Amino acid sequence: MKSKAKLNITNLNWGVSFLSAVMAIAIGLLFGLVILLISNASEALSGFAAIVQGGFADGAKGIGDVLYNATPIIMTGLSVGFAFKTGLFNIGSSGQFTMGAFAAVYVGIKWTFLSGSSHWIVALLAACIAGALWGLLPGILKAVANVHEVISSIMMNYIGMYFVNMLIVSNIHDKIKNQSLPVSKTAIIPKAGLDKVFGSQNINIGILIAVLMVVIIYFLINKTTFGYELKACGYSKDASKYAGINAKRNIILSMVIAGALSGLGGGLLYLAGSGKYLQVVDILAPQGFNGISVALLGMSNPIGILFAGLFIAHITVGGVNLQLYSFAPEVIDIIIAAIIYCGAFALLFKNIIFKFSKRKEKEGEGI
Amino acid sequence: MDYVIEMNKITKTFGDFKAVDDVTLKVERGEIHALLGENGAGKSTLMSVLFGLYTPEAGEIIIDKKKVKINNPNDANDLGIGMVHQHFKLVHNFTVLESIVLGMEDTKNGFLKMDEARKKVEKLSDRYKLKIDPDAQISDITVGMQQRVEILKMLYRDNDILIFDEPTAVLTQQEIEELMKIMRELTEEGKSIVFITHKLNEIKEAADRCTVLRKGKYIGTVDVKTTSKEQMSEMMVGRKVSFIIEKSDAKNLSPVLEVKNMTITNKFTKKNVVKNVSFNVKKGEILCIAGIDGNGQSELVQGITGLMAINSGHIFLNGKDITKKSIRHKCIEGIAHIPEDRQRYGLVLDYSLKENAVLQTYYQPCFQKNGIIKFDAVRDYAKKLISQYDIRSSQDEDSIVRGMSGGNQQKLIVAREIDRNPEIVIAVQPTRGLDVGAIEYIHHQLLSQREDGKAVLLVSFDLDEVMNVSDRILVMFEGEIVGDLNPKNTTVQELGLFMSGSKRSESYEIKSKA
Amino acid sequence: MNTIYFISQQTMFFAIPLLIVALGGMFSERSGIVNIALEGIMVMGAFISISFISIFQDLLSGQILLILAILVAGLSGAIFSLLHAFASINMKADQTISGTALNMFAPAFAIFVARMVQGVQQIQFSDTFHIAKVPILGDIPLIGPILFQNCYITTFIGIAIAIISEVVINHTKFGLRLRACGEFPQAADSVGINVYKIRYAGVIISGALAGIGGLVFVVPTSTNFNATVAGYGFLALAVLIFGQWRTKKIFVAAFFFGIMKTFASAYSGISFLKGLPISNEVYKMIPYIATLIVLAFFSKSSQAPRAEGIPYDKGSR
Amino acid sequence: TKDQGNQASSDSASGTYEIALITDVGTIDDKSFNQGAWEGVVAYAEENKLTYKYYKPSEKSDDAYLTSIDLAVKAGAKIIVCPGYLFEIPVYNAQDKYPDIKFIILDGYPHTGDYTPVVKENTLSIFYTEQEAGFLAGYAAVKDGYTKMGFMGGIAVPAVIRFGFGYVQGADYAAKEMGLADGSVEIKYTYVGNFDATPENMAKAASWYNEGTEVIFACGGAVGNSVMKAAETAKTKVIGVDVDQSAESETVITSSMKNLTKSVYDALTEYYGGKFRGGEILYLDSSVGGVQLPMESSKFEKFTQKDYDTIYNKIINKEIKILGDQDAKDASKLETTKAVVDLID
Ligand SMILES: Nc1ncnc2c1ncn2[C@@H]1O[C@H](COP(=O)(O)OP(=O)(O)OP(=O)(O)O)[C@@H](O)[C@H]1O
Ligand SMILES: Nc1ncnc2c1ncn2[C@@H]1O[C@H](COP(=O)(O)OP(=O)(O)OP(=O)(O)O)[C@@H](O)[C@H]1O
Ligand SMILES: [Mg+2]
Ligand SMILES: [Mg+2]
Repeated sequence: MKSKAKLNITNLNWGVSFLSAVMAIAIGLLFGLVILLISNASEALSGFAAIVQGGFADGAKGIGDVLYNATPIIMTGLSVGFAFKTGLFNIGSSGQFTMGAFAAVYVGIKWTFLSGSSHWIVALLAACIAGALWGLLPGILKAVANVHEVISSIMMNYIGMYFVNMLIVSNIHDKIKNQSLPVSKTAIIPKAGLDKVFGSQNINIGILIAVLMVVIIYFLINKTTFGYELKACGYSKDASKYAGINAKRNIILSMVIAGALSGLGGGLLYLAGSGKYLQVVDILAPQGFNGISVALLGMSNPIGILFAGLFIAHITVGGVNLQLYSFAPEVIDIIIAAIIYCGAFALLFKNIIFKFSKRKEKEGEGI
Repeated sequence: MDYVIEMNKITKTFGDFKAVDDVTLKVERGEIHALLGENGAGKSTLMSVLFGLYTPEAGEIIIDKKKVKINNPNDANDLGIGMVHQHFKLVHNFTVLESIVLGMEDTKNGFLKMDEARKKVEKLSDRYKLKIDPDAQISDITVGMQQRVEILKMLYRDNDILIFDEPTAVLTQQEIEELMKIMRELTEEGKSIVFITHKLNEIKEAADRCTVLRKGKYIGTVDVKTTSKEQMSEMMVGRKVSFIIEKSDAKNLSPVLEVKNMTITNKFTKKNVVKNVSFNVKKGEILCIAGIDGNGQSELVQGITGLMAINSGHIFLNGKDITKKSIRHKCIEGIAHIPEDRQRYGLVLDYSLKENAVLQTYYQPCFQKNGIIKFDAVRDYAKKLISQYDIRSSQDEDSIVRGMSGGNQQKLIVAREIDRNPEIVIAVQPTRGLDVGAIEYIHHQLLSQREDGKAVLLVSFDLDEVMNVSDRILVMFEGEIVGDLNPKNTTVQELGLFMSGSKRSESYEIKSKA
Repeated sequence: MNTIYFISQQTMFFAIPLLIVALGGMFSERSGIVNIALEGIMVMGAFISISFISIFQDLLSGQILLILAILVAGLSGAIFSLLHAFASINMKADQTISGTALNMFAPAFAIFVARMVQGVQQIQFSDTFHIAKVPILGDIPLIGPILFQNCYITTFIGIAIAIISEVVINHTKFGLRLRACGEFPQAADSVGINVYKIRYAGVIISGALAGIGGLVFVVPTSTNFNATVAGYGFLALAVLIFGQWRTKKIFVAAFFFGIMKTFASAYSGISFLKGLPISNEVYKMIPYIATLIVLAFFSKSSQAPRAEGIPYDKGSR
Repeated sequence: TKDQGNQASSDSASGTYEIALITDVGTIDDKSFNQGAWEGVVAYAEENKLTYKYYKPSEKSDDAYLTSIDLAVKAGAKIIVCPGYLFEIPVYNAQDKYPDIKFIILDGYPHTGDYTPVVKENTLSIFYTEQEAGFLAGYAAVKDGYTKMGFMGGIAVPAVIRFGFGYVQGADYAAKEMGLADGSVEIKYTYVGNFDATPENMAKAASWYNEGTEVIFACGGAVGNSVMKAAETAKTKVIGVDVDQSAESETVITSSMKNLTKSVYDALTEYYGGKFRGGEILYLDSSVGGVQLPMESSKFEKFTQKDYDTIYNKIINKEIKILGDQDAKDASKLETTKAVVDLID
C-alpha cells in the first residue's frame, strides 16, 4: 500500500518535469508566433507551420537533417549537463569541441595507414582524447589551484580556437580555401544504410553513437559507484571528503569526461561526410554554447538532453524552411531563448500541475 | 496582570502541517519566561511569528495592551521586540560593528555614519559587560562572542522584549553563566525575556515562569520555583524521562586508539592549535575531551580522522600505525566519526536518506558489484536503519535529507556510524541542540558501544554530559591536554578551573614545563 | 614614449568596457544573483543606443549625443535585465537558465528588429565623439597624453563608475545591505531588509552598467553595430571572477587584460614587440594564457559571495 | 538609398521567386562581396519586374549549401547566384541534380574536390582578376604621394591574396616610374584572420597608423570598418575593397573594385536574352571592365583621371605582368625592389 504511493510520487516527478518542459515549449512557440504576426501577419501562419513541422516538412530527408543537426548539440549538451550534475559549469564546451574536431580531422587526413573502419574509430577516439585534454586543464586548475572553472574554461575556449587555427595552417591546410583539407574516405563515419533510409547525405551512425553516449552517461550517473561519488562531490565537497571520496580526482575526472564528450561531438560533426571543413577563423564554435541551452532544457538529465537536442535541431531545420516565407531565421533563436526562459518557470509550472492534480484527487474523493 | 506580550490562540501551518496549533503565550513585564518543548514542538516558529518572520493563520498578538499586526522584523523592531536566533544571523565577512548596525544604519548624505554607532555600541558593551571587538570579522570570532554580538544587536535597537532562541546550545559552561547574569541584569532594568532552551537546569536557574509546548500544542504555563525538573520534562514529552545514566564500571582493557605527540598548525595563522598531544582510548571506555570551544578539540579530532593534515605525531589503531593512511582507510580500519558540523560534513543534504545511509560503505561488496550500485540492497539497509534507530521523515528512505529535521539528521548519522560496527566511535557534540528524548537515545547508543567492548571518544562542551557519560575526562586548554580526571572524583567546578587554564594535573604540569 | 602613450590609449578601448561590465556583474553577484547574461545585456544596450545615435545623429552630435546614448543604453540594459531578475528572484529559477536565455535572445532580437525596420542588420553611426585632445588637461606631461589625448568621455565615465562603485559598495547603507543579501540573505531579512528589493536593485544596476558597457565597447572600435560584442560579456564575467568580486581587483584585472589584449593586437605596430620571434596566432593567445597563469597563482582563496546563485526563499532555513 | 538593395526579397503574389542568391559566410549587407552580387540581382530583377530572393544556409558545410539550393529550387528559382568558392562542391552536385536550373558561381568553379573543373552546360563560373584591381590601388596610392602603406587582408583566401599581391606590385611599379630609391615604399602586410569588425582589428590598424603608416588597403569585408575607425581618429587614409566604399567614411580615398554588381547584372541579362554562357569559366579583367577604381568618388590629390586611363590601358594591353596568387609563395617573395614588404604573420 505504502510503497505503491511512493512509486506514484517518483513517477509523478518524472511526469511533472516532462509536463513543465512541454508547457515551456508551448509558451515559447506561442511567443514566436506573436513575433511572426507582428512582423508579417499575412505569412505568419505558414511560417509558424514551417517551424512546428521542422524536419517533418521534408519527409525522411528532413528527419535525417534533424538527426544530423542534433548529433553535435546532444554531445555538447551532455557534456555541459554531466558537468552540472557534478557541480561544475563547463562553459568551455566550445573549446573542447574545437579541439576534438581538429584531432578527428587531423587523424582523418594524415593517418591514412589506418585501414577500413579502424580509421574513423581511431579518429573519433582522438577527438575524445583531445577534448578530454582541453577539459583536463581547467579540472586540474580547479582541483589544485582553486581556479574557478568558468573563467579557466572561457580562457581555454579562446586558446583552443587560436591553437587549432595555428595547427590547421601548419598541418592540414587547404591554402586555396583557407580551411582544412578533406578527410580521407575511410575516416568518414559509416552511414550503415541510414542515408538510403532517410535520403540524406548527412546522416550516419553518429546519431547512434550519441544515443549510446546518452545511455552510458545516464547509467554512469545513476547506477554506478563512480556516479555516486561524482554527484556527492557536486553536492557537497566537505561531505564527500568526510566519506573518503577523493574530491580532487573527481573534479578532474568529471571535467575530463565532459571534455571528451564535447570533443567527440566535434569529431562526429566533422567526420559526418557532410562536406564540412575546419575554417581558419577567429570564431568560437557555437555548438558549445548551444550545449548549455540543450543541457538546461533537458534539465541536465541525459535522457532529457537527448530529447532537448532533437527538439532544438527540429525547429532549427524548421527555421531554414522559414526562409520560404520571408522571415529571418533568427526567429528560431528568439523562440529557443523564450523556451529556455520559460524553463525557468519550471517551479511555477510544477506548482500549477500539483494543484491541478490535487484538485482532481479531491474531486475523486468527493465522489 | 501586566503582560507585555499576549499571543492568543496562534496557529501557523506549513502546507498541511500545523507547526503551531492554537497556542497562547503570556509574558509578564520584567520576567524571564522560558519556552520549553521537544525538537519540532514549534518554539522557534512561535517566536518567528512574534518577530514578524511568519504570518500566522489565526490568533492575535497584543503588545503592551495594544493589538498589533507584525508583518516583518521592522514592525517587530518598532514594537521593541528583538530576537537572537537559534542559528545566528551574522554575515561572515562583516565586522562586528557592521553586523550590529545592519538594518538600522545611520547615514549622512547617503554615506554610512559609523562613528556614532561605534560610540553607542561601546557604551552598551561596557554597560552590560558584553566584551567585543567592534572591528573583528565575524568569521574570526568565537561563537560566544558572536552571541554577544547578537545580544548587542538587540540592545542597539533599544528593544525591551528580548527573545533568546536556544542561546546556550553553543556556549560553554562559563559563557552560559555569564549569559544568565546578563539576562538577569536586563530584566532588572525592566526588559522582558523569552528564553528557549532544552536544558531544565538553566530554566530552574534563570527563569521565572515556563510555558511548555508539545507537538505544536499548548500544554501549560508553570511557575518555575514551584515545579520540579521532572514535572516539567513530563509535561514536555508526555512521559517520565530518567536523567541518571546507569552504567557499569569501565573494564580497563587494552588501548584501541593511541595518539602520540600530535601537533597541528593552523594553515593561515601558522599557530599551533594542537600542541604535542598524547593519549589513548581503551576498549570499553568512553573517553571525554572537555574544554572551552576553540581550544583545539575540533582540530584534534579532524587530525585523527584525516579531515585535517597533522604536522607531526603518530596515530595507532589497535597497535597499527595509521598516521599516513587515507580517510577511507581509517574508516575501513574501524574509525567511526560523528562530525561536529553534521550538515557540512556528515551528510550530502541533497541525497536521499538511503543514499546517505551508505555514504561510508557504498563501495563495499554488499552494496555494489563491478562498480554498479545494488539499489535494492541499499534500500533494504536504509529501511533497517530507519526501523532499528527510529529515524523519522516524511518519505522514509526516499526523503531528501535536506528536508529532514535536525534531530533526525543526527540520528541518521549516529545510526550509520554505529551500525558499521567500528572499533572506536569519535563523536563530537553529538547531542547539540537535541531534545531530552533524543539525547537520551544517543547516550544510550554510545553506552551500548562501550558495553560491547568498543571505545568511544567524545568531545563535548556540555559539562553535564561530560560528567554523566564518561569514564575518563581529558581537559584541553590552548591546544594542550592539561588534565586527566576521573568524573567520580571531580566536580563541575573543578572541571571549570581546568578548562579555564587555572589548574593543571600534576603529570601535565611537569610535561608542559619539560 | 610615443609608443607608451599609444599603448595606454589603446588599452582604454579594451579595458574600459570590460571594467564597466564586470562592475555591473559585481553588483548583481554581490546581491546574490549570478549574472551570466552580461553578454546579452551588452548586445541589447549597444543595439538600442546605437540605433538611437543612428536616428538622432542628424539632429545632435558630439558629447551631448553620446551622453544621451549612454543614458539610453543604461536604461535599455536595466529594462532588459528585469527579465533576469524576475526569473531568478520571483520565480526562484536556476540563474544560469534565464542568463543563457537572455544571451541567446539579445543578438537574435537585434538582427531581427534591425532587418525588419531598416532591411540591413548593421546599424551605421558616425563618430562625432572622439576627442583628439582635451584642452589644458591634454597638455599635462605624462598624464595628458595617456588620459586626455585620443580619447572618449567614456574613459572618464568608466573610471568614475569604478570609483562610485567602490564607494557605494563599501561606504553606503545600500552597499552594506547589498553585501548582506549576497552573503547571507536570512541575516538581512531578520533585520527587516527586503532581500527581494535589494536583489532587484543589484540586477538592475548590473543591467544598466552592462548596457552602457555595450555602447562603450562599440563606439571607439567600429563604425557600425552588427548584433555582437564579440564575447566581451563573457570576458567581463572572467574579469569579475579574476577580480574576486571586489572593485579594486576588478579594476586591476580589467586593465591587466586590456593591456594584454593591446599587446596581442597591436604588436605589429610596436617595434620592440614586433622583433620577437612570436607568430600572430601565438600573440592572440597570450592574453588568455597569461590570465590562466596569473589565476593559477592567485586563486587559493575565493571570495565569491556565499549566497550567490541560491534563490532566496523566505520560508527556507 | 542605402536600403535599396537590401530587401530580403521582392513581393511575390505566387510565393515563388525565380532569381535566387545564396549567401556564403557574410550577409547580403556585408558592404562588399555578398552585397555586390546581391545588388546585381536586385537591379536586374527590379528593372525587369522579376521575383527574387536570397537564402542563408544553416551552417558552413557543403551539404548545408546544397540544402539551401534545394530550398531555392523549391521556391521556384530558375537561376541561382552563388557568390564564393565555398559553393564549388555544392554547385558541382547541384548542376547534376537540377539540370533545368542555371547556376552562376562567382570566384569559383565546380569541381569534385581535386580541383579538376567540371562546368556543366547549366553553370557559368565567373572569376575576377583581383590582382589588377589591387595593382591599380597600389599604383594610384604611390603616385598620389603615399610611401608608408599597409595591407590588411581578411582571411588568406585566393581573391584576397590576389588583391594583396597586385597592391604590392602596383606600388612598386609606380615607385619605379617615379624614380624613387630602392626600399623607399614600405608596405606592412598581414591577414587578420577574420572578415569582421573587431576591436582587435581596430587596435592593429591604429598601431600601424601610430607607427607612421599613411594608408591601409583594408581588404576583408567588415575589417574595413575597423580600419576606417582607426583612420578617422588618426586622421589617415583607407583604401576600400570590392565595391565603392567611399560613402562609408571620409577616410576612404579610393576602392579597389571588382565589378560584382555589373557582372551579375550582365550574366542575368544574357540568361534572359537567351544567351546564357553555360559551361564557361569567365575571367573578368580590365579588358572587359571587370576591375576598376571609382575615379569620380576617389579623393586623390595628385593622381589624375589621365594617369588612371594611361595605366589602365597598359594593363589591358598586357604591357605589365601582374603576378597572381599562384605565382609567389607570399607577398615578400614578389621580387619588388622599390616597395619592400614587411610581412607580419
Ligand atoms: N523547509 C522545509 N520544507 C518542507 N518541509 C520541511 C522543511 N523543513 C522541515 N521540514 C519538515 O519538517 C520536519 C521537521 O523539521 P525540523 O527541522 O523543524 O524539525 P525539528 O523537530 O525542529 O528537528 P530538530 O530535531 O532538531 O531540530 C522534517 O521531517 C521535514 O520533513
Ligand atoms: N519553513 C518551514 N517549512 C515547513 N515546516 C516547518 C518550517 N519551519 C518549521 N517547520 C516545522 O514546524 C515544526 C516546528 O518547528 P520549530 O522550528 O518551531 O521547532 P522548535 O520547537 O523550535 O524545535 P527545536 O527545538 O528543534 O528548535 C517542525 O516540525 C518543523 O518541521
Ligand atoms: Mg529545530
Ligand atoms: Mg527551534
